[in-house]
Amino acid sequence: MTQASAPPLLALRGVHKSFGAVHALTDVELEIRSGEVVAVMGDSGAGKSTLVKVIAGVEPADAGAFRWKGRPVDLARPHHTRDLGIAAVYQDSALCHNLDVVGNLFLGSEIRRLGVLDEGTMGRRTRSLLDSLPVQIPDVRAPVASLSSDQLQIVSVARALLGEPELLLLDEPTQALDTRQVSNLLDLVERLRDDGLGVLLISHTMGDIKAVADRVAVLRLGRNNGVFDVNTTPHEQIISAITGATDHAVSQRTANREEYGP
Amino acid sequence: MTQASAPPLLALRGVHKSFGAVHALTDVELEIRSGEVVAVMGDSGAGKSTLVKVIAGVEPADAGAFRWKGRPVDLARPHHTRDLGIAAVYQDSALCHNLDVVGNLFLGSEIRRLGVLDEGTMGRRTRSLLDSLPVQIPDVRAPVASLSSDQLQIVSVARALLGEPELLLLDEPTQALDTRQVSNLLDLVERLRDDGLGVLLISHTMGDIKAVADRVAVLRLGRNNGVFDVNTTPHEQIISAITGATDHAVSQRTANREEYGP
Amino acid sequence: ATGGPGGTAAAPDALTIGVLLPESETSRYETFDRPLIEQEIAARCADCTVSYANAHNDVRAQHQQMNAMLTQGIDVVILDAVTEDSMRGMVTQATEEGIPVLAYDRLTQGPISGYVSFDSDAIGELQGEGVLSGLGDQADGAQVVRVEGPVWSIEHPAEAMLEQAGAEISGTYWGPAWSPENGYSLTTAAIADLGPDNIDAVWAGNDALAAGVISALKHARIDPLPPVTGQDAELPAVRSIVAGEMHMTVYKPYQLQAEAAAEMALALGRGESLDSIATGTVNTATARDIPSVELQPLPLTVDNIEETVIRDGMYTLDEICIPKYRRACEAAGLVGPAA
Amino acid sequence: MRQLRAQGVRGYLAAWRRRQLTEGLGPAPAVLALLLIWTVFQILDSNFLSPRNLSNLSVDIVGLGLIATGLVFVLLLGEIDLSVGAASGLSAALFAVLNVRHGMSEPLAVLCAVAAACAAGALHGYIFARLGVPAFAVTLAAALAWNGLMAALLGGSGTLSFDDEGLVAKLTSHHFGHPAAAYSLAALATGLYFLAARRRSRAQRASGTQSSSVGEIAARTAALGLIAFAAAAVLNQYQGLPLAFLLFLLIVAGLDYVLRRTAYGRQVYALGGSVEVARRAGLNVAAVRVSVFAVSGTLAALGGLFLASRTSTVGLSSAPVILLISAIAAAVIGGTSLFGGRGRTWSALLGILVIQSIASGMALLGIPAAIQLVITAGVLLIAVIADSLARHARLTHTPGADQDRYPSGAGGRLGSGTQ
Amino acid sequence: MRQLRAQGVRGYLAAWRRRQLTEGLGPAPAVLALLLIWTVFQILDSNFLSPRNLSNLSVDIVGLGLIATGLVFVLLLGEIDLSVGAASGLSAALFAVLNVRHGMSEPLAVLCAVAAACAAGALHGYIFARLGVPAFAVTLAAALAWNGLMAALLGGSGTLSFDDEGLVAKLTSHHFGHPAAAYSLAALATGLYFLAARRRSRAQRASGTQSSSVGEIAARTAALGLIAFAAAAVLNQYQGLPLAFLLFLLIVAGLDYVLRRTAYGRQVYALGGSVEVARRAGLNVAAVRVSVFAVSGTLAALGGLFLASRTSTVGLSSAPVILLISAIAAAVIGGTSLFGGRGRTWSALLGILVIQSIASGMALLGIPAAIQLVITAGVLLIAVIADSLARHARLTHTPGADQDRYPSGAGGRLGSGTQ
Ligand SMILES: Nc1ncnc2c1ncn2[C@@H]1O[C@H](COP(=O)(O)OP(=O)(O)OP(=O)(O)O)[C@@H](O)[C@H]1O
Ligand SMILES: Nc1ncnc2c1ncn2[C@@H]1O[C@H](COP(=O)(O)OP(=O)(O)OP(=O)(O)O)[C@@H](O)[C@H]1O
Ligand SMILES: [Mg+2]
Ligand SMILES: [Mg+2]
Repeated sequence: MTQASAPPLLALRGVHKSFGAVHALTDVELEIRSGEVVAVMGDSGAGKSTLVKVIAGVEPADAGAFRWKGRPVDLARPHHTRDLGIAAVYQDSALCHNLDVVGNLFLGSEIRRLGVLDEGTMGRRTRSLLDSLPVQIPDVRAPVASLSSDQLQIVSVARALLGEPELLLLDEPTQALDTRQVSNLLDLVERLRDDGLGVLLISHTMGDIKAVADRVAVLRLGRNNGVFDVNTTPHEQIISAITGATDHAVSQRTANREEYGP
Repeated sequence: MTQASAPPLLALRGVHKSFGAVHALTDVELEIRSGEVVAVMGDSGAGKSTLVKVIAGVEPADAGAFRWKGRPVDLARPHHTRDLGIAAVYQDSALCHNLDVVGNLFLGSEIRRLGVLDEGTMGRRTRSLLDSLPVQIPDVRAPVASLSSDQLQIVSVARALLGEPELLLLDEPTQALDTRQVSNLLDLVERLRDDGLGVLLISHTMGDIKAVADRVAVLRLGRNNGVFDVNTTPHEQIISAITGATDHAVSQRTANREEYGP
Repeated sequence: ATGGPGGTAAAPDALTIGVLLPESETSRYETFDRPLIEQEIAARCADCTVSYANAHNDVRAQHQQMNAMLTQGIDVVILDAVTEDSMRGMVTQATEEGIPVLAYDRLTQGPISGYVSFDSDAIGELQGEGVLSGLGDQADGAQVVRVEGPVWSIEHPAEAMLEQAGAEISGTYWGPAWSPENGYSLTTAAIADLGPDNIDAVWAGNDALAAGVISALKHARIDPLPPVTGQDAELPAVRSIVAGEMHMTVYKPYQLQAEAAAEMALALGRGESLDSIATGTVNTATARDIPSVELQPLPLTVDNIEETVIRDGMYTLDEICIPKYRRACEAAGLVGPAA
Repeated sequence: MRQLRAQGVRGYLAAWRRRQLTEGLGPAPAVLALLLIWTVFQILDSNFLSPRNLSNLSVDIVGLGLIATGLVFVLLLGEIDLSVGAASGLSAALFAVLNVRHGMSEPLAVLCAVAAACAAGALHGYIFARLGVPAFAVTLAAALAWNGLMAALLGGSGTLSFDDEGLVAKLTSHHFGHPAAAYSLAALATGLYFLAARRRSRAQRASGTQSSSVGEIAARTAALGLIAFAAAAVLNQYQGLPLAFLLFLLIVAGLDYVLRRTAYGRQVYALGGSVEVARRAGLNVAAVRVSVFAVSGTLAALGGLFLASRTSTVGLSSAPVILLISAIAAAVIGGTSLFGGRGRTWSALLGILVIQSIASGMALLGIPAAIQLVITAGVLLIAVIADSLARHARLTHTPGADQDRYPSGAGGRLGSGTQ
Repeated sequence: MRQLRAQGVRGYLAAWRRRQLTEGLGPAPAVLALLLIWTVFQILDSNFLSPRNLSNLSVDIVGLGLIATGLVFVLLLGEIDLSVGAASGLSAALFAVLNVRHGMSEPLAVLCAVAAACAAGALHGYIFARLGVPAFAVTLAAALAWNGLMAALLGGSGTLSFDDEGLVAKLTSHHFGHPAAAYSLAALATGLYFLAARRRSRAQRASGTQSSSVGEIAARTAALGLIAFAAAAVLNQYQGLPLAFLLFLLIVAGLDYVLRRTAYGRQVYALGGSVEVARRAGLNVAAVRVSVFAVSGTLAALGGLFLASRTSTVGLSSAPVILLISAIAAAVIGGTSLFGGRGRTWSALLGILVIQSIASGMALLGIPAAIQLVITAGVLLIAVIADSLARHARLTHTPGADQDRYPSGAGGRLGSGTQ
């Protein structure tokens, strides 16, 4: 981990985002440092995916201050955030079904030679990147429409890693993967963290988070509901933050609401 | 609970459902009895929502045998399953944004008088049904586009209850609800169970399931991975079934994989 | 068809004659010109065949049709071009391939070998005379509405004639097509514009427009109808004239035109000179001294139906005097009182 | 708790805004446009608002208005039917050929022509609903085919006239000359409106919803009555109530009733709101789609007969594209959305009044036909831009309406193409 | 593990099937259709395959072919441009008016005409991309407007002729008479194809993918060479290589290069695959859309000039709807999908050959124009139905492709309208 005195890789303050009358994010703040994995947890609809999209510039925030390595920045456009060094794997990890794997990986940042696509180089780089990831993709010239769901998921991850980002946003990246693949992916996250990347990881699975995350930020109904150190906080406390058991005079029933817990 | 000797309300055997190369459901079986709440749990992408859609006739199964009260039936069309007495709240709980609450509730089963919509009766019935549900909807003539997300969720629930079904399928029905609303909804589920309905409840929240479910059926990568009695099975066992920790020579890391649990 | 099968190889008298007509909105082309030309050619040359195409007002279609005919190896073309100058290139190509082109009805640019048509000045004069005869002694100070299709705005001889007689063209309405709908909507606008009582005569560019004009006047409850004139002597127009709703139309005896065309085409196909047939010559922007036949149109009113369209066999009495017009026919003396 | 009866102006505005959200822009812009157009043309040409011209207008709108009414059904699905112009021409031609050439009686020929167009519409609907071909592609091809068929039917002659005193000709030429006719229609319309409004208000009260007060209903009825009686008075000043206009009103009112008060109409709206929701609710999506295209074909045929009726002729020359564009423009101007689910048949009436007023005014001013085309196109463009902007406002100001339009909210694993 | 080099027929079939999945139906059906059409017409009329007719065909396809090429760009986005027919007419009229009436030099007038159409296309694109109006609505309105503008430009007579020996007339009348011209073009095309194929195969090998063997490449090159030299021989038998055909080939090949080998082309395909994915990847969606409509307008203008060049006349009379439908049919027949993301510019060449062969054959057989319309419409309908069914097969046989089409997979809270 980096020293606490260095400015965080990315710091958000007072982020608001509404879709019509739905307040998806209200006054959210978050800090992510280099060499750190921050998990974001929260119930369905808590705004986790929206947070990722705001940071990636895909759904710009309505209000909020962003600092990148201490410097104020504007995260209003996807290609702008990519240039900063932010990359994301979205929950729906959508790809262009009519392009091949290489085309999808390099979409928006094609390698050109003399103004023309350099398919050779792109193919080689795709090949070597995919070989380092937990799911095998035999043919990088296959249209992605012919891939299985774990392959699709991993192509999305590869796409994010391609630009060698400094901050990686992973929105439920273990979907559709089997146990061994999940384990490999988490190994990869740790490796990236050790290489000095900042990682924001969204997951419902406490086990995954315990394994790789340093801190957990909890969102509840679009608002911050605490940041916890994974190693020192009892998980019951995190779960109450997620389910909101702390912010109400709890009823008989809600006392029982813990997710996958006793 | 009804006696075990009566035929189950609904019994599925050997259900298969693929989307192209993705096998969403493989050889799934399930039984739901009247006066029983069966929870279905499973990781993201395990096929839970697909199961609900298959039962509701919205995405007919590719293969499988269905018995309704012991009698073989075909669940290939939504209006057919509705006539049987099956109603569902879908995970995306989609509504027609351009219709009002009454229009959405009665869509497909409008009350007519002399061939003409009987708005008065439909309005009254909507009013009285909504008043029994945990989220307030002041104006049943409001276009649903003007409702908040908890209101939308509850309109979907009301829509399912309207036909006085014998089997209710609830796919993550507590989304977007706050703690008190969740609690009220679970009370409602218990009341329905006590009235003799069969309920299939999908949820990620162990607390909710412990509170109302009788049995838990676990799906894993589209296959049955065990049915457990909620009251007698240690939750660790259910969680291993969900995460698949039981079906692999577990790695160091996967041993840690529990969702929201120690 | 340089060396194609039709021209040189076959018997000299077995000619293939291409007939290209421009449209079908006006009924004359399909109802008269085409059958008459086929008839006249058959009458003069039993072994000749006619290859026919109608361009439906589409320049490109006509181009392709003529190209197809050249590919097939026809010997002569009778061409009524969609527009005056759209077939110039094609005509040049045909001539280069040794296929003579006879311009029919409309003078076509390019090296054409002959031309047969009605005298357009005479048509214009007949239109003017028709309007004036309709107005009778009210011509001085009369307000005439002119309803036209898409024509190029050249001086029309009738304009001067009306002016001379003291009649005023109080409005000229141009429509995008020669159709009854346009006649109707233009006249409706004219009525709203000028007032229903200020229309003393309507000069319509052709019979299709005139039909719409009459509908519009009747819908506006203008009674009695002002004199309406047209052109082409189409069957509905002849009936309207019998019924007294239309005043006159310009009658062009298509039979004569077809005869001349057949004669000229066969002569061209046989490589003979047109001097014996032609009655004069015309010039175009691209060719001079084209041998031509210019025929005289006739005015058609209720008084000369028998000696024009009926005598020439264009329409029979039965066609004109359908039950609805029986009475009018009796009144006009076309048929005797019903037995 | 049961109801929020916000009173007075604020409540009224809220209700209006709510209606705007469900029903798109609604008729307000069209009404304003109409007032503006009438004022401008009346200033430019004092004959514009003469009883004669207004009476003519009331007949002239019918043909295109019926076509536009059929299009409203298709637009409610969020689809388009580019074949209506050609279908209207084809059925008019079919009528004329059957009646004139084959001596079929007029009523029978009308029936055949309308049935053929209905079948053609159902065919478009089938290819769209069952084979999955985009509606614009089916109907574009159909437009060309029906056009060709019409030409083939009319054959050489190109135009065909039918009896100008017959049934079809009477459709536009007959007027009910007695003043009582127009006035009683006005009275009837006003009365029915009042009854319907009171009924709706009662139903709203029954479901515990804010309902219009009696005063409000009375005021609205009075306003409608004023317009109705003024129109009747104007029509009576010329030739009385035109049959065509009466039929048009009856058809529009009848179909509005079908759309708003029957289960079938509810299904049409539901499909325009969300096909998937409708499917899950057990609606027979394909059947509704086929039926809607059949309705569109049928009304196009009726419209074609009214258009032909004015001149008692059927000709190739009338350009179906202009009919098509005017009809789309009418529906959209009147407040029916291109994006489905929002609109009423009345919008066709209102919109065609706007379109035809412009056409009539331009004709009076002697504006060349070419320029008229450009202006009609401009009107359509303005209407669709306004509709699109209104929809955008709806999407960004209401929670999640049409969320699927912003595919980021959708969970498709592989991208989401627009089309 | 790095690569699955399945050899022989099985590997080849797998590759073909894979290509079919990415690129839609592809050209195979069109090639078969072409062979069939040529055989049938040759049997019916022995002049059909005469050098004269084939040479004419090679010139006749150019105008419509260019319009169809522009449409391919729009179809790749999954959108439609209904204005291409009108835009081509407008720019031809603009050229003629500037050149003939205002005495502007031909090259300058061509430039102005093409620039105007390009601007018009960009305008359509802007209204679609920025204001959110559906493309069909924008371009439908535009079609009418440009038509009206064309009529206004041409004025009363509706036609205008230009110098039939001038630059524009030469576009279709000039032939390179020397046999070497056609043969060297054939040789060049074959050679370039070989180089491109070898290069692609190398790139594939570099990324560890199954690549075509040298033998396979050689076989394919030989087949292409055979066709190319046969075509050259036929053309040389009549008047030699037509300038128009040469230009058409160059434009199609050039634009294919742009689409397949540049980042811009990749963006066009990506937008056709998924707008949302493209947006997230940081592409400037609106800019690509505007540019594509501008390309469509530009090519429509060029096509219009070639069409006018044939007759040295610009006239109102040729119906833009027929141009539009033929162009759409050509693109779709050639293998470009209506649903976006699948297709190549070569499909326009192939498709227009089919369309124009049918037209030419029917003209030779003297089939009436009305029937020709019906047949053209039928061809379009068959093409779009085949495209739709192929897409359906793709969706149900490949995992989750176009998942958003089956909205049950989408997570929109409120319904998902189609449109
Ligand atoms: N594009 C959109 N349009 C409208 N509302 C949206 C949109 N995207 C998200 N929302 C709403 O914003 C809220 C937060 O959604 P978000 O997807 O961020 O939740 P989440 O925490 O990622 O949930 P999950 O765990 O289910 O992925 C929800 O109420 C959702 O309905
Ligand atoms: N309409 C569809 N088309 C293609 N694939 C689909 C479709 N619906 C679901 N799938 C796939 O089927 C699998 C099971 O999906 P399903 O939605 O049933 O999972 P789930 O258990 O409900 O997950 P979650 O907890 O995220 O809701 C997934 O791989 C999904 O991608
Ligand atoms: Mg999320
Ligand atoms: Mg689910």
